[in-house]
Amino acid sequence: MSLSFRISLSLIAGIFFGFIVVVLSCLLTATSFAEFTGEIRSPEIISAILLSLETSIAVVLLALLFGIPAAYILATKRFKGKNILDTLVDIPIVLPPLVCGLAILIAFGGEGIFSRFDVLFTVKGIIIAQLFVASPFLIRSAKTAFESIDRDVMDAARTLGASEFYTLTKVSLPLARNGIASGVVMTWARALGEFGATAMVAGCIPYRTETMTVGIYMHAMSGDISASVALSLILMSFAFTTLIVFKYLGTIRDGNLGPRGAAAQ
Amino acid sequence: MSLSFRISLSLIAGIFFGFIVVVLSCLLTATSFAEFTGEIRSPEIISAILLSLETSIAVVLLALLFGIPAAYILATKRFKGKNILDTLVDIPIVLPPLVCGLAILIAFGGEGIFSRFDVLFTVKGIIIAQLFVASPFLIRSAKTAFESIDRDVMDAARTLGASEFYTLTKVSLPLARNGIASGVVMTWARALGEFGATAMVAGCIPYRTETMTVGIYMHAMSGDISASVALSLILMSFAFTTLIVFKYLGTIRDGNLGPRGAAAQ
Amino acid sequence: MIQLDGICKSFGENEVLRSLDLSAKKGEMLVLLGSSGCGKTTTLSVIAGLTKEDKGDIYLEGSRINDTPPHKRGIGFVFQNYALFPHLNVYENVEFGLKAGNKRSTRGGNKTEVKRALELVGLDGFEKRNPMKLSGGEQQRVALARALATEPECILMDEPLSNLDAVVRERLRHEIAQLQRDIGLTSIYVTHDQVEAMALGDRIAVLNNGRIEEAGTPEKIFYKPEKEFVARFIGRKNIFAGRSATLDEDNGVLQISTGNFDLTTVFVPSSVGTRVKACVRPEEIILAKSDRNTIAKSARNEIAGRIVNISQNGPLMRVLVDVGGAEMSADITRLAARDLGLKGGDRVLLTFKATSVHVIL
Amino acid sequence: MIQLDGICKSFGENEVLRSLDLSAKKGEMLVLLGSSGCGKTTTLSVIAGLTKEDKGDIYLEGSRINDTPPHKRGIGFVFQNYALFPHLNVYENVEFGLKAGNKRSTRGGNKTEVKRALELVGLDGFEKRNPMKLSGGEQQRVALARALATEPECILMDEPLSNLDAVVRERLRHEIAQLQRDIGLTSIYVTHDQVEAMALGDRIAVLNNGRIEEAGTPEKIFYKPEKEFVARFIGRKNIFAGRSATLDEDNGVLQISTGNFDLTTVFVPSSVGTRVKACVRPEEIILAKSDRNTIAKSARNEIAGRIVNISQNGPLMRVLVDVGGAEMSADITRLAARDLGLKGGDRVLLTFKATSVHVIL
Repeated sequence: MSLSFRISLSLIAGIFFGFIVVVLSCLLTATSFAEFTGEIRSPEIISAILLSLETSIAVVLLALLFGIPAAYILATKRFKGKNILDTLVDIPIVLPPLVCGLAILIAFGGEGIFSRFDVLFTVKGIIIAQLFVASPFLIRSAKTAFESIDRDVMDAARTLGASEFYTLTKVSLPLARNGIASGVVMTWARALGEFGATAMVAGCIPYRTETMTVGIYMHAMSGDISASVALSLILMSFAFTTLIVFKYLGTIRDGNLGPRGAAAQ
Repeated sequence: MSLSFRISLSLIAGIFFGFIVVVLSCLLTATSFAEFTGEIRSPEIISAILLSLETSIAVVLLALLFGIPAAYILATKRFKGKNILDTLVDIPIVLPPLVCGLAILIAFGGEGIFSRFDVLFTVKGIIIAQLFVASPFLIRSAKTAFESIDRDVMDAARTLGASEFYTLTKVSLPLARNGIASGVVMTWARALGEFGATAMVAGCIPYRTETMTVGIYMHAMSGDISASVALSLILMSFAFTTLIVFKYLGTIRDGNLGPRGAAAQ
Repeated sequence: MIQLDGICKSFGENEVLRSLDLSAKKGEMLVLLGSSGCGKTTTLSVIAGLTKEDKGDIYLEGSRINDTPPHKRGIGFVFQNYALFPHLNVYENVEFGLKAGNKRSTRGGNKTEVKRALELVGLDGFEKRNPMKLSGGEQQRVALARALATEPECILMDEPLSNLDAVVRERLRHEIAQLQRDIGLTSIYVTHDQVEAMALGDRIAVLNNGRIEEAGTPEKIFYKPEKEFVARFIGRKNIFAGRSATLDEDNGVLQISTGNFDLTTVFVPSSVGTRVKACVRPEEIILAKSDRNTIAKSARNEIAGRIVNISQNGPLMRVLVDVGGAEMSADITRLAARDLGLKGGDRVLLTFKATSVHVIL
Repeated sequence: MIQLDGICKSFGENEVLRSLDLSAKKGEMLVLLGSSGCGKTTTLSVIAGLTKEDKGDIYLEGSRINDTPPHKRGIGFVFQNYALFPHLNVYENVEFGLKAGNKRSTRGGNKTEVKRALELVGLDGFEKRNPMKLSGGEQQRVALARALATEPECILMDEPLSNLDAVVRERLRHEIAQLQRDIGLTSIYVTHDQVEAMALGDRIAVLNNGRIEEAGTPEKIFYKPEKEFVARFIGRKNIFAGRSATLDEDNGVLQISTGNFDLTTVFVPSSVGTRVKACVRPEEIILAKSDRNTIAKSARNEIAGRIVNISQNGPLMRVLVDVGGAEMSADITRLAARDLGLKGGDRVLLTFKATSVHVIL
């Protein structure tokens, strides 16, 4: 091993990782335990946390409702225009959330085609914005999981007398469960952390449309750093939980429970 | 095929896809060609576009500088704490950008440990915020690409007299190029679309720290929808380009140029 | 009874089935024999409704089932890769079809059916096992039990033995033949293996390029093929009819007496007097010149005969030998043929190992 | 010269090398023979510096190289899976080591070296080809040329032939033996195949459980093993020394005359009079009782002899036969042994096909 090469490599990577760690730990040192517990007892903070949980859970449920059929169709059917739909799913992933937010704003605004629905500056608006930005992650993950099921196994179910719906619920969904679960986790994390589209569509109205991320921004802008930090720390703990669940699901999927493990036998 | 099952499935997926298409196309109908060309000639819009390109390109270059060594080390070395570093890379992916922004704000703020660097409300701040949020995508993609190179091929280079550095530049990097390229595209798209962290760290100062996303937000909030729409359409065209490049690289990687194709021979 | 009339199917540019006609009588085992890519699997897939035909009609017991969805056709399917449900145990795998069929399952009422199906394939007691942890042969037995448990009108088998090793393949082949005859289930069995086709088929249909070239009894297909393609595809492979004479499970040996000579082979479960066929690959036979007519007490499978004909067979020479009235082919190298100075009418000795005799029950 | 002293290496809990001592003399071909998982590959990897040993010393031409990085050891390596650079053509693959070695490449100065290396392995003219599009045998030749072009002090080969089919494997084996002798390159060759070990090794070291069980000339290892493990691992496999008597490339036949009898085998490139060894697997021999002493004009590889001993060998019986002073083992079924009524002293005839004779040059 060329020592200087290894050292310079480690140094560059070390600076990078060190920077991430130091910056993130600034959040921890920016508050005291007393201040933190004080902040999270404030009614506005509690309201923001509840609103975030409420909307993000609604988003996950809606994403499951719409996303699972979409993923199943994309994974198992052949039809014209499938490639276009496939690309459509990826658009919200590469499109900046703010652009999505603006599009929703216009669509539901005074002259938009959905103007009769009253969603702007409401909780409904938050949910639509988050759904738009976060649901593609669930669809992608579920689609990959459906695709990796051995086609013959689904065919076997059909020849055994199972309708397509029965096959979906008793074979495809159980075999895709880990992929769907990681999609849910990813979508939930996304919805929870969404800011641009939410702020655009629902504005920043305390107690009414103030999610945790909106709260962080508002309080930071108005100089109330300790409230921002408290909300950030809670979001951070959610993120860590997400990561751990995610890695755990990855382990299971690589193990012998999933369809790939089965196919390898 | 049970007809009612297929119909309800297609209906649900159709509503979802239809909604995405309709909402996004609202952006197109919200402006006229004349209005659009007028807007993109305004000096503030031009300044925002240039600033976004400038910062996002700087982010890509910095991500390459720091990310390639990090990805290479994570992919090829064994050392204690590797799992922790691996998780560290994923944190900015699941952590809301606003939280990252707040952490940077505190770290570089008046009482922060990096307070002597003058980055808040400057272009440097934008770059740091975007780098923080976007670089993990490059690292993840490059790491996967390095990992999929046959270990024996790198070992063969070593026994032929190539130093580790020579092997990296002449074997590993060429073989990982598609993975790195998709990472670059993803990171660039992310940096370009970043809003929360940027706004937090660099504020929204016209001509100075107004990136395209910040511009969309500011103009939309101040009621100047046509400027927002113009910026959004430009970002959207970038996103579509990104998607097409991404899909193309995916095709190449599945073909016979990449390391997997080689291993299959 | 299954009948296909003028089935056509293309995948993109690729015409896989070109107006295929086929019928399997009630209770019959029809073997579809063909090389890979000839459309065998697509044919089964169309019958089961898993692939939609482009043209043509499919009849099951006289009624047209083109528009019946696969789960209502009542046709069992056994896959080459077993296709078991990896998230269910053996019991649940076998029970799946019973539950899927009746909309509401009678509480605990499936137990007897599952047990009977597992007994049929000799896997009684495997109920709680994870199917992915079983051997290939056991997995295919579970798949068979799973298909039989639904009591299908007929069963389709798509090269069910080709992923198994030789010994298991042979044993399971005998079991499938036995089972099919006992139940009297209309079956279509797809294979590329002539020995399997010969052993299993009541009738054999040879598939070529998306069409049936010729169909008939194994005897007709193997001894009197009408089409040149079939004759070439089958070759002439030293197939002899006989009866199992003595069995010796302990010593792993089975004696077969054909009309003309006796053959020794490795043990195959059957009973004395069972009609069997045996085949010997020409390239596994050693040929020597000999003046002796019969051999006192020597190696097993040593047969004396007289050369009928010598012809080129690729890089080798094929020597056709008359052995006690039957004909046997042996392949030897060109140099060996020259050195032995073989010519028509020469007396020769054919020798081969017991393991070179492939039994067809 | 390569020398290993007390090399230990564990991966986690798994002790792969347990104080391994080994030396290969200058210009010698040392074969490391062992079953999978015995530490063969790890040994090579440690010598090349690709794996860091936990303990022990490695010497190359007398100097300790433990701390020399792999690219400065000057040790060539040939991998089982070829490990060619998929993004470079054949020329660039072979040139890689030349460029990597000298920091600045002399403009166009590598052409002759690359050409010479490709000529050595018979791939002259393949320069512009994509290595991934070549056959396995050609790919391994490119890998060999690539390693030889750097003119290494010694070369390590890790089962280089095990991914190739039988015919290519045999041919490439002869070429490697030839090349190694011509260049006089110190080589360590890892294999699990006894025929390969016998054919290639100046010396053979048998590896077991991370240690060398026994090392010595092929003759010593195969005929007079000291350790029981080696005796059992090698078995007694009908190895006979002889000279190639007549070659017939057109007819694909090679005659070998041992002191005791002649053998016929498939053609192997050599010249008349070359010392060779030949081995016949006991399970490929047919055994018959015979009163004849010599055989007039009959099948090739028909050898008369007298039974020396009969013993159990798993499910089979092993019959040891004295054939013109040498001993040959044949495995037959228990029933065959009983039916033939074999006993010590009986005269028997051993028959086997030319393809059952494996030549070792």
